[in-house]
Amino acid sequence: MSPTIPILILAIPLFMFLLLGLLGMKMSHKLAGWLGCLGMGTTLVLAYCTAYTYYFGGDFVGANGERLMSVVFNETWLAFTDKLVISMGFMLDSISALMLVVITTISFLVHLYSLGYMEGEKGFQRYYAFLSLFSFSMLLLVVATNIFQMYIGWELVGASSYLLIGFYYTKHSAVSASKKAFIVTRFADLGFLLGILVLSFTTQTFDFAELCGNPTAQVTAFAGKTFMGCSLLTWALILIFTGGMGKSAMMPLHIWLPDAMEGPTPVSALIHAATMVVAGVYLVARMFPLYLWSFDATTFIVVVGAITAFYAAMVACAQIDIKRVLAFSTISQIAFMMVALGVASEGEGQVCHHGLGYMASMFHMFTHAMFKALLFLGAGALIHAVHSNDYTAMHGLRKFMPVTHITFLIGCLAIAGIPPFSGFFSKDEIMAACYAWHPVIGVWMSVVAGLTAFYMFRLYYLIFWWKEHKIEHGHKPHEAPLPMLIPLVFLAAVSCVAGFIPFGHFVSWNHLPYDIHLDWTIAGISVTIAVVAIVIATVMYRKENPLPAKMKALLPALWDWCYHRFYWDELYMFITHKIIFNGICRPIAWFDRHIIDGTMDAMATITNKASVAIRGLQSGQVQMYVWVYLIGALLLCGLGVMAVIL
Amino acid sequence: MLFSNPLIYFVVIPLLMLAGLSLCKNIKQIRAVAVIGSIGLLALSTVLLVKYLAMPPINGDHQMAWEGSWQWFPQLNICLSVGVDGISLAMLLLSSIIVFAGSFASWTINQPKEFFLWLILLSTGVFGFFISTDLFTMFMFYEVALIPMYLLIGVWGSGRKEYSAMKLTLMLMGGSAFLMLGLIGIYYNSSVDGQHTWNLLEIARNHAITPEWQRLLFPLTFVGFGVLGAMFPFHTWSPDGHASAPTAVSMLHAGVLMKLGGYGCFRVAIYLMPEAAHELGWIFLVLTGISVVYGAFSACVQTDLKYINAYSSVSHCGLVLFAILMYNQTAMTGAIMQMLSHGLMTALFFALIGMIYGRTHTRDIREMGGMMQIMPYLSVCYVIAGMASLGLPGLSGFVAEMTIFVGSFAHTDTFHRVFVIIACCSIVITAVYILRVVGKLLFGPVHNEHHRQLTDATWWERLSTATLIICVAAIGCFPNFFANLIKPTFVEEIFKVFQYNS
Amino acid sequence: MEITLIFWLVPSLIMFCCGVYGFITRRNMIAMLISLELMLNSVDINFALFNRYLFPGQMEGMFFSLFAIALAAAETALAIAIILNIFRKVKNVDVQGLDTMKF
Amino acid sequence: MNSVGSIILYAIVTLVMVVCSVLTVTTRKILRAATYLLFTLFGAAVLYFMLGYEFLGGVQIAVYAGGIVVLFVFAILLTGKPADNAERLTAKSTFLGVFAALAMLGVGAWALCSRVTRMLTGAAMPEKAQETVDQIGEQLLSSGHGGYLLPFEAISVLLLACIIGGVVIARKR
Repeated sequence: MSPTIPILILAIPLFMFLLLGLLGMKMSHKLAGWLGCLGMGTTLVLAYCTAYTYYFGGDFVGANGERLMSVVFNETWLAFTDKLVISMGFMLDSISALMLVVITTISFLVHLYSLGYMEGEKGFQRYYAFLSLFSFSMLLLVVATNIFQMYIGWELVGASSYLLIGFYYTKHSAVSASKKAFIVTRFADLGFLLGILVLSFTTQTFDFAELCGNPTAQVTAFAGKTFMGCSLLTWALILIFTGGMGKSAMMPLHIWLPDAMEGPTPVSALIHAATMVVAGVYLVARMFPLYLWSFDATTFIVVVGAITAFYAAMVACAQIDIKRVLAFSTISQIAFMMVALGVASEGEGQVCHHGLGYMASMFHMFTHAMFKALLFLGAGALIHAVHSNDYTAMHGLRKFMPVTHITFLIGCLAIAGIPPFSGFFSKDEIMAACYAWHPVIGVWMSVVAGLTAFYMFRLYYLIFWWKEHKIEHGHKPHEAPLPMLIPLVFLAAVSCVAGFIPFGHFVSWNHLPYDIHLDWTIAGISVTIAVVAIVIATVMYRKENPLPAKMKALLPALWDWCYHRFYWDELYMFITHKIIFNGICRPIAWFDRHIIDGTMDAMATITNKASVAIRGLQSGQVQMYVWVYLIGALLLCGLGVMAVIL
Repeated sequence: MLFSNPLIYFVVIPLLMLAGLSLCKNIKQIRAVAVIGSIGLLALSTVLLVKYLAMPPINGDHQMAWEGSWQWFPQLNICLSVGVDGISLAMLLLSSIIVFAGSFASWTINQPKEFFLWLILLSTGVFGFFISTDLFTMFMFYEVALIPMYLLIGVWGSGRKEYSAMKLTLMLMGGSAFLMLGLIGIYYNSSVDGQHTWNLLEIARNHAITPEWQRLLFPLTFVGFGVLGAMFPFHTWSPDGHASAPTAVSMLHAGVLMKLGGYGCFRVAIYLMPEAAHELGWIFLVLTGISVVYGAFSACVQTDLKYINAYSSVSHCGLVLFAILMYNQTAMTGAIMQMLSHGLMTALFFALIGMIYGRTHTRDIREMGGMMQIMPYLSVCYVIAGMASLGLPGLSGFVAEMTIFVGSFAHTDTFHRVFVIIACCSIVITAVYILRVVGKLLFGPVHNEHHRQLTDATWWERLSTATLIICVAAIGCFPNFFANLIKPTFVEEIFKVFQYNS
Repeated sequence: MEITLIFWLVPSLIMFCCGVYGFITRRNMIAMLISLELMLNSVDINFALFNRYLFPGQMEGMFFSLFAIALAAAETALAIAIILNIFRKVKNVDVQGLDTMKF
Repeated sequence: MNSVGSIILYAIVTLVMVVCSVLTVTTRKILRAATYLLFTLFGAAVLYFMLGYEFLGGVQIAVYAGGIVVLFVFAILLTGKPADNAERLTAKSTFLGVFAALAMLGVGAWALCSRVTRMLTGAAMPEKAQETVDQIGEQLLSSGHGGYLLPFEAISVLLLACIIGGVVIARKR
């Protein structure tokens, strides 16, 4: 494959960023917006071409029918040593092609959607510039040929996420949310970096082709190396996973994601639902051949994922800000993907249940991107209509916004796992993989799936049903403009049909095509649970009734903890402010000012004092000097006498 | 011939500028002299860089180029010896860029004639230092660079300027007292046959300093240069000094002068005394490791913009010395890259802080806010500088830090690697204090309504900052060019050290 | 009776001691200067004497005295200029009160 | 053996010198002190004549007696009322002064005594051809052995500096 198109895929968004960033202020809003859309549209077309060529072109199928990993181009960017080289390249394989499609699709839709949603906002051009920067960084991340390129993309998406969350920079909450997002993910990136250091130090390579193409050789390089009772490989992989935990908002590094909803809603759809937050999943999937060799690491992933999934689902049940509900739902769904990846491994290089989890995870990543983007964009349309994030301000909007209503419902059904919507298929594969790995995890995840259906329909009813508010001064909620509706309808359509894609043919852990078989027992259980959950939600929230209040009264503590997100934010505040800020930074600053600097000043003071003391001898009185002179002369004479006498 | 050596012009041009300045009558002429001179220096260093890269490497390595030596005090073998390799060239380029940007940053200074006289004298010292290969001449230029700082801060500074100027000068002088001892010690141990020499390259070739002497002289030289490199616990001149210094002086001081410390540690302490560096390196590793984290933590709670940046410099410069002490090629390349990177971005920071201070007349972040709405250009530049500082890929900080970390982690000793992990933590803390400042200073609502009347950057300020940003981005986007420029020249030098490493 | 060196040296010594006494006890700057002249003069005398008695073939002592006289003249002129200046400032020539120039 | 005349002359000169110097430092009237100084200086000049250093004696009279003392007198007249008595010395300062003088005297006397035999037995003033002004001038301006050109020039520069210094310092602003 010629490198022209791949280079263009990366270059166009970067160019758009520079163009809009440097000259955007001179352009009109319309021009900037359409330029952004045009750039992203071109990228979309090119990415689709590339993905099509990859999956259907036939050039990338190996002798056994497996899909090949192909490095389209790879240029040295920075050579540390002969072996440790950071290259900038473009790697095409089944998951990166998939991600190309997902990223460009969602990104283009968001570009389009923003034309309507962001209309008239101050800094419209800047917004498009940042979107382009984000698209570039995310594409750079997914097509990385080596782990350091991925890290670079990783940092860049973090920065663009920072800029976009803080888009409304005059708002305190947005500024602190962006800061929080950046710092938390930075902390996670530290783990990632250390993981890279350990990994590259041992294997002497950054290259994915070498790391994942030949995992046994790398595992041999790690053989026998342990650190604090755990093998070094496990350490490296867990550290790398830490990076993924940060970006993908796993417990306990999830706290930034709900706050990140301060950003404009399309941004939440793009970055904090569909693309960037699944980077952690992508990372683990990318390194999957290595993760297969460390059962400890994959177990760690499963445990973290399972806890996060449950936690986020619980919390989502008690939020009133619709974007936060969606954010927690995102956390929970990403945790699903993580668990799925974890349960695909059985350690020692063996996969569990034909590596179904890997495929399922990628499948869910794909479907989730679509329906979660749909939900977020729907939420955006609602917010656009009522100018508030709280469902308390909404109620009964189905009459005013029919399109949004239907598409949102489709999204809810998809995420709840009701056939034939896409979520059903992907989630079912995950369930099958979980049950195959360990029944406990299977049951656990089923419960989480039930919770998911419950909170989504709670949200749905609270927004669209109930009795509408009185309309004041003609502020009638209105349906969104066309540029916003097109993405909604498109994504809804995709969410309806995406489940029927034979996904196993495109993505599997060993790149061999694989046929998906629905396990009807598990599917039946899942659907039943989902339906029951929806029914409960319907009973409780279909109309305004005292049931929710009763439930709340029944378990006040639980509700409180869920409402306050289990006080994680408070804990973090305590750690950062009380311990790190007041316990470390301030004492250090004090120490520096008073001890270190004090020592220096004390030396100066002593010198000064001493010189003042000596200066007193120079009284300026001539007669005094004469006396001193005389005494000196006498002493000298005395010495002379002594010398003569002795 | 003296004047046929192009390196001499790094000293001659500033001297000509001094002469030109003394003839100037008004501010226009002064600006013209400063701008023309700094463009001349910039052009000279660029041309030399291009020529250097075009030179055919000998045995696969680039050698010292344009070597020359003229005796000026025969009784003590003191020569004006010059010669550059990739590292010194990179430093010269850095210095000329910062002098160029600094001239524009001090476009409207009071008493411009005197100011530029001292500033250019200072840069004479800096350039002289980087081209010298004779220890004594090097030391002489080092002193030339230090002294004008006192007046520049004392006269044109702000805040507690007398105190800061005195403190800075005295501490650096204290450092150079150590250094002087160390250098004299090196001189008297420089050769086996009693023919002492000050020439760096000869001393390295002779390799005659016995390990016992090295153990004595290495700490002296390392601390001597380390004071200028803001090594813990000799860093306290930096916050006060930078806080009081005028913009261009802060830029030049943090951007170039602090690099003299790192460069000296590398060129003199490590290069000439590898055995002692290997033996005693751990002490300084601990100190520099502390600098890295300590500076970052201190920066988190400062409220004065310049203090924040000064502590951040302590942290970043600590990383330079830290990497030097790892004595392996990648880490040392990283150290030099970090010098370049830190030089540029800290100069950018100080330039911006100076410009903001010039408008708001306060540097306290608690008294400012929402600058993004008032002066968007400066604010965007500040964000870029901040991003460079916290190591965003595509800007210089990232490549330098990563090179250091990857290189340092390759050290075989666990003790060293544990310290690398500790140093890595600084990237998080850096993010904390940078974002704290950016959040408080630039974002949020406008804190003081009077600030709404303030204007955005003027053309000279734009030129000054844009130059620096372009350089920061250039290093960040094409790091391999710089890495190769720096790297080959000290492969052979390092190999000597390597023997002690394995 | 022979007038040997010692006969001259003793009065010179007395003169010097008078100078010391005057210099220490007097507080008027001009008086101190006068005492100083006494001391200087006694030293001059000694130079000339030693030259004449011990090294008659040379003239070093005499020249020394000659230069010392020239120096004394210069010094006195300058000192008096300073005294006058101080007097103009503080209307006093008392050394005790003159510590404004200290430090 | 000195002639009686010269012994008498010696007695007079020493007497004048000693008495006048004592009076110089003890009198309470400053103008008198200057006058006594003048006599002391004359005594010294006579001494130089007796030693055969006529030129030196001449210089002593011209510069010291003629120049310096006149300067003193001017200064005295300019700075105060010459008739005023200086305040009485306190016992303490007298004691200190006397102590210092005696200490000096002791030191000097000890120095003399330690060489006393040589001083006493030393030959009388050797007879020698008188130094002519020619010789003095030649030596003063020669740069060879025993030449004093350098100190001469130094002194002249110093005097010049003094003149300028004196003018600058005493100048009215």
